[in-house]
Amino acid sequence: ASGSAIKLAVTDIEGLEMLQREFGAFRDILSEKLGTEVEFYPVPNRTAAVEAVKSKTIDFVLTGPAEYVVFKQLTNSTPVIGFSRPDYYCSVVVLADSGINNIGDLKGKKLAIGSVGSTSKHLAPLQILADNGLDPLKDVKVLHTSVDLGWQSLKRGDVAAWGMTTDKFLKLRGKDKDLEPGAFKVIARGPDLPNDVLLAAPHIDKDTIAKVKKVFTENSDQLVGAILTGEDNKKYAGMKFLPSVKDEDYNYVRSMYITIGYPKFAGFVE
Amino acid sequence: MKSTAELSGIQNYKNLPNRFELPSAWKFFLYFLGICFFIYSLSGSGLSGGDLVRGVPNMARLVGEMTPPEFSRIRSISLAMLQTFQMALVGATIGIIISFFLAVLASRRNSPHPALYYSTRFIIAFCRSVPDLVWAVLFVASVGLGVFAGTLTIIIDTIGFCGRFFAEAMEEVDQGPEEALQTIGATRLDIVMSAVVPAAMPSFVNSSLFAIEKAVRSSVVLGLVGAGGIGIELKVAMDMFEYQTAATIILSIFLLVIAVEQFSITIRSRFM
Amino acid sequence: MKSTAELSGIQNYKNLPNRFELPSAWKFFLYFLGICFFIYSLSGSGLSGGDLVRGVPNMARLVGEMTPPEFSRIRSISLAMLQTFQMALVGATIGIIISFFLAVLASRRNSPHPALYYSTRFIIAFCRSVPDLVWAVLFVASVGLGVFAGTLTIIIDTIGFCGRFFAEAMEEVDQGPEEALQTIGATRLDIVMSAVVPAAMPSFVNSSLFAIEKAVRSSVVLGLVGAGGIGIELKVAMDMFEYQTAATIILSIFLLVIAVEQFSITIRSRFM
Amino acid sequence: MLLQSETTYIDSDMISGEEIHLAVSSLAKSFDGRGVILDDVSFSIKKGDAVALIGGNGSGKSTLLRCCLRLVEPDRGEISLLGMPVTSLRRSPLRALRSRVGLIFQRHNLVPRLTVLSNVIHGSMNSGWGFRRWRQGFAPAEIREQAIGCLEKVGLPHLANSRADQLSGGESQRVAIARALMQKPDFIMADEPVASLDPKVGREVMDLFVNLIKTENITFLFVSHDLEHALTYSNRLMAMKDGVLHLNGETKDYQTADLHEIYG
Amino acid sequence: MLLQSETTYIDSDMISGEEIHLAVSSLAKSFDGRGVILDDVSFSIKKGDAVALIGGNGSGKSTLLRCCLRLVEPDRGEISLLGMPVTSLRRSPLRALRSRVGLIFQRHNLVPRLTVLSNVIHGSMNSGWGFRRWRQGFAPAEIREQAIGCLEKVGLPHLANSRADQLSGGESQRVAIARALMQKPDFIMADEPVASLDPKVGREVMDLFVNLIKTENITFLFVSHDLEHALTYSNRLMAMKDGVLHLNGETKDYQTADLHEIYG
Ligand SMILES: Nc1ncnc2c1ncn2[C@@H]1O[C@H](COP(=O)(O)OP(=O)(O)OP(=O)(O)O)[C@@H](O)[C@H]1O
Ligand SMILES: Nc1ncnc2c1ncn2[C@@H]1O[C@H](COP(=O)(O)OP(=O)(O)OP(=O)(O)O)[C@@H](O)[C@H]1O
Ligand SMILES: [Mg+2]
Ligand SMILES: [Mg+2]
Repeated sequence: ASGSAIKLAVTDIEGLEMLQREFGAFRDILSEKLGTEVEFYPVPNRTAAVEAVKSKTIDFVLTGPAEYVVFKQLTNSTPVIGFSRPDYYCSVVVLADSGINNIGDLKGKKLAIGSVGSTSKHLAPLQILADNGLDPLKDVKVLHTSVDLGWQSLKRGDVAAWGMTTDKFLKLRGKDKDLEPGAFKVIARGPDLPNDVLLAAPHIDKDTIAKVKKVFTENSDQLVGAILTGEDNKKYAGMKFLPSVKDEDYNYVRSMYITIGYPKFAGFVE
Repeated sequence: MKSTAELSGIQNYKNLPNRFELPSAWKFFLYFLGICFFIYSLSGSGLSGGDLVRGVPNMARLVGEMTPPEFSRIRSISLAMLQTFQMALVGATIGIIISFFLAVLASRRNSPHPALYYSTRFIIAFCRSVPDLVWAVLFVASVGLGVFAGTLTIIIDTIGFCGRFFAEAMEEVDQGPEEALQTIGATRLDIVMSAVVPAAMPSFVNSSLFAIEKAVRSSVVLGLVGAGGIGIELKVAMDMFEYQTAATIILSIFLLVIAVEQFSITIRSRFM
Repeated sequence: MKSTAELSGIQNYKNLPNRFELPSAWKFFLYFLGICFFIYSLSGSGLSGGDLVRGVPNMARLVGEMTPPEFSRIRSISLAMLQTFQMALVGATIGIIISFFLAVLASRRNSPHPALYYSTRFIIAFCRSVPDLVWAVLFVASVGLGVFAGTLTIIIDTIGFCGRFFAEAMEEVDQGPEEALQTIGATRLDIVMSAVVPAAMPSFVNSSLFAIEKAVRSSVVLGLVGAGGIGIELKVAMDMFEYQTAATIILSIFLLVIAVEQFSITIRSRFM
Repeated sequence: MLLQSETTYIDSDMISGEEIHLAVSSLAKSFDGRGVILDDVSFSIKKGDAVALIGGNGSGKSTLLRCCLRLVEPDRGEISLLGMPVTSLRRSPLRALRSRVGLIFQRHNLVPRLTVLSNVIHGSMNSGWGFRRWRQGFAPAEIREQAIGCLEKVGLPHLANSRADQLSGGESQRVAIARALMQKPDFIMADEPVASLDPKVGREVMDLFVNLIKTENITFLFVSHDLEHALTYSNRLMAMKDGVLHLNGETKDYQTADLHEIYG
Repeated sequence: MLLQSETTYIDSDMISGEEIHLAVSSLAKSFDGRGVILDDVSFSIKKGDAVALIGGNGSGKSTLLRCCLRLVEPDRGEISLLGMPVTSLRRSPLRALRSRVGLIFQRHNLVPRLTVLSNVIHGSMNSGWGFRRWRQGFAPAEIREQAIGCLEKVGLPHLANSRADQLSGGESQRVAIARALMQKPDFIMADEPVASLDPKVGREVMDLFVNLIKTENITFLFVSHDLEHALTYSNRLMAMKDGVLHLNGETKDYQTADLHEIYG
């Protein structure tokens, strides 16, 4: 590790300012309990995070399941703590009056999803398609776009369906002033997704990892409370730390990579 | 005792004009402030030669991972490139035409009225100020997800750039021919079309072709909001750690940039 | 029977020169191809007046959501703006200095050797071709994220832009004074510094200040490399649907753009 | 043949009209850092006059001409040109006035990159045909015909298609003259119009101007450093020295020797 | 006093050296779309000669001078200038050669936006002081002193600090002459050097050149449309017509009348 301070990155969050807002309280408690200073290291995307781990500029990364698989494969990082959250699953949404009733009806239509490589916004929706008998690479036209624009496009009818994390969908549906909640229909839901995870770069020694694990198990309530001060982090409401997280827990995600056409991240899973 | 000036022999020289005009106290103060701010900024910019040198091996490793470029996905890359270029061409062309008219109004000497001058300057500056990302979001939200939103973004972007550079080019033109047409009793429009445009032509061509090139490059942003094009391909390649494919995409952008530049040089030489 | 030409009285006119030079068959073919491609591109660019009109209410709604700008976070926005401006200033200044030297080598008339000419053109074009996204990853791996990476990105970006525009400005300069210095036996460097630079100065000032302004605006990219600044604030504001805060940020960028432009006009008028 | 200083070409008595075409009173102009360039200049020129303006380098001759058309804003003084108060005109009447005056610039001021013919056609812009005068390619045949005619008067019809920035010094001066002729002006102001012309063409061009005075009844004001020309082709003569009008009278009253004093 | 065409100022017999300073043989040049501009021009000029070059507008005089310094690449022919084969020189010796020749351009070609003094100081760039000649502000005092001296020779020391693009026609021509003097050249080529000068200054400048011939033993080639000047200030006279050298001989053999034929 780099001298005294521990460098922590969160892949989902762009910019230091936002990191401070969402995870500032969490970091303070962590620093206090660890007795070592924890510094934020903002990364623009997971590619940068991987490179930063490779060049030993960051020590710990809090990241999603899809990213974990990539980190494991490319840097051989170790999972430390799982961030298990309830109702973390994905839905495929259409307009209620669109006449689309199941995934099969989407054949040849446009589907909006979120940013490339995201578990719940990219991999999971396509996996739902695959689980329901469509080949997401051939049978539908996939458009990557931002959450808000995906939502808008669905409402305008630019796309037939929208694949998204369910809590994001519910939040947008709740805020929407134009259409009633009943105007939308979920035609398929996926299983709960594996946990977000805090992982340690390969250059971190076992003792440090053990120490971190211990801090998390011993101060669980305090840390969860701190995480929930963030606005976006409301998605973690009801979460639990899982110190027993194992690599095999992510094999479902590995199969998703095969679905979206990148088998190289599927590892030893066929 | 002799003064230093006398010793160095300077007193032999006749009344020479000052080497430099000394700035007024007020200006001097402004310069001083400017320099201070720059030094302050330097400290805030994190420049570090050491970091740079230490980073070279890592950078080399990454570049190594990018070579050799991977051509297996060349078909879909070419298609995306073609689509991007089409959007860029159409968007930039429309933007350039609009820019030309705005620029006439936004160049001090050619503008029929100061109010028009300031308002067009404002419009152009505004097009530039709102970031691509925001325009893209605005347009996707209004005209829908797809190429049209991308094209509109490119139009606005081009206006922000070309509007300014066209106006400046028109202001830099030699005034002689303009004056000549003035004395003939030509209208401002006549003067612009007959004297200003021929003189500013090389500059127009340069800015215009740069705008097309810029539009191609800015498609990374368009890709983010689902307007298609090469941008999203690149993002996928990077996010999926296919550095060799990314290298192919970069290479194809590079080739396009070079081609546009060569085209620019050819056209300009015809107007020089 | 009389020919049409005779009827219309054209036969009365003396041997007038051709109105236009007819292009050669080969060129004509090229023009034709170009026009065809443009029309083909038009179809691919999704232009639709109807969509645009239908989109207006939506756009109005979005703009409505942006007003009134929300000033509660003005302090952190101002700070981010200052930091952005500092990085932009330093990065662009360094970039401008490097660009100047590269541009001398990249302008055909001033380059000491064709090989140098082509290689610098290549370097400059390359700086322009590699998207910011890729620079971000490269810098993370080598110098680490932060302000330094941001400044480096700005430097590269400025070289790509100014290198080209400086070179073009030098090529557009009136050749008379240059020739005069040539006959005096001045070296290429002397000529550049004494004849080319004074003539190209207004253009240099314009491009340079535009580069600074561009650097501020491209700070969305700086956000990408974790350098903080106003770009990431904007992205967060947009992602969090805080459109009113986004409006404040856009407004502050607009003010800066206007300020830089006014400064540019002032400075240029001193060099005109 | 060269030296005709004793007998002037045009005689003031020949001038019929008494109409004043240009009246300048107490004109003053100074430039920042250069001090006074024109100092209380007053004179008037009658319709049909051919006036030679001589004076040392930097004495303010060109500036005077520019002031008369308000290309340079005078600091003080009144100017009445073709009966109009130049200094107080608004944009559009000023344009109308300028269109009646053909000014031949010392630096020619042709539009580079365009052809010679296009440049000459520009001279007809005062007749307000809009885009049809922007380029020779758009111009109606009769205008192109006229332009060729003007080029013939200055002996350059064969260069109609050459680029204006590739001409020799004398050629470009002649194109500037052709452009002014194209204007069909009531008043021609010419700033050293034959300085770059060879002696033969120079005489031809001056003859052309004098002919225009006789046939078209225009007024002609020309600057020249060639004293013979000044004495030969004018009926009135004015001389500037350091921004002040030193001589102003009938040409026939002056001898070459008198004029040399001006440059002292 | 003006007409001295009978007695030339300089006599060929006065010329001491037999060294050839400029030898041109079978020089040819044509421009795209303009046909032949120089057609098989051959002549030679001895050290210390004062050669007048006359000819109609567009006859190729300026192009000839430009070819001699390879500002325009000739199509064919040999040029030997100050003993060097101009057409085959590489970059650096060509520069060295050019530095010994002062060329005064027909269009003056001053650097705009810089001061007059800076422009004159540029003339000393041939002595290779690098950046100290770029602007007057950097130049050592003795160079500035010399530049002021050159400006004095053309009568403009008071304009040293003016901007070069705000000068009158004659002033800018004189600055161009001062710049050429600053070069301390062995050979001066002047393209209509006094066309914009008033008669007095014009004579002074020509006297200055002639003096340089006598005192510094330089060679002088000048283009002029003023036949008196051509006859007065030269010992050799050449005349171009349509790109061909028509006359080439001792000035004293020609009368004004002979020369007029050239412009026919
Ligand atoms: N824009 C300007 N700024 C400053 N000084 C100027 C400007 N224009 C002209 N001058 C100065 O005004 C004086 C008069 O200039 P003008 O061109 O009228 O002279 P001129 O009589 O035409 O001389 P010439 O015979 O050399 O053409 C000159 O000394 C010139 O340097
Ligand atoms: N770059 C060029 N391209 C085409 N034609 C040119 C170019 N330069 C000069 N010419 C033509 O060559 C001819 C000779 O030009 P040059 O300047 O040598 O004439 P000159 O004898 O100096 O005439 P003047 O007495 O008018 O200065 C002219 O007809 C001119 O139009
Ligand atoms: Mg003048
Ligand atoms: Mg010439």
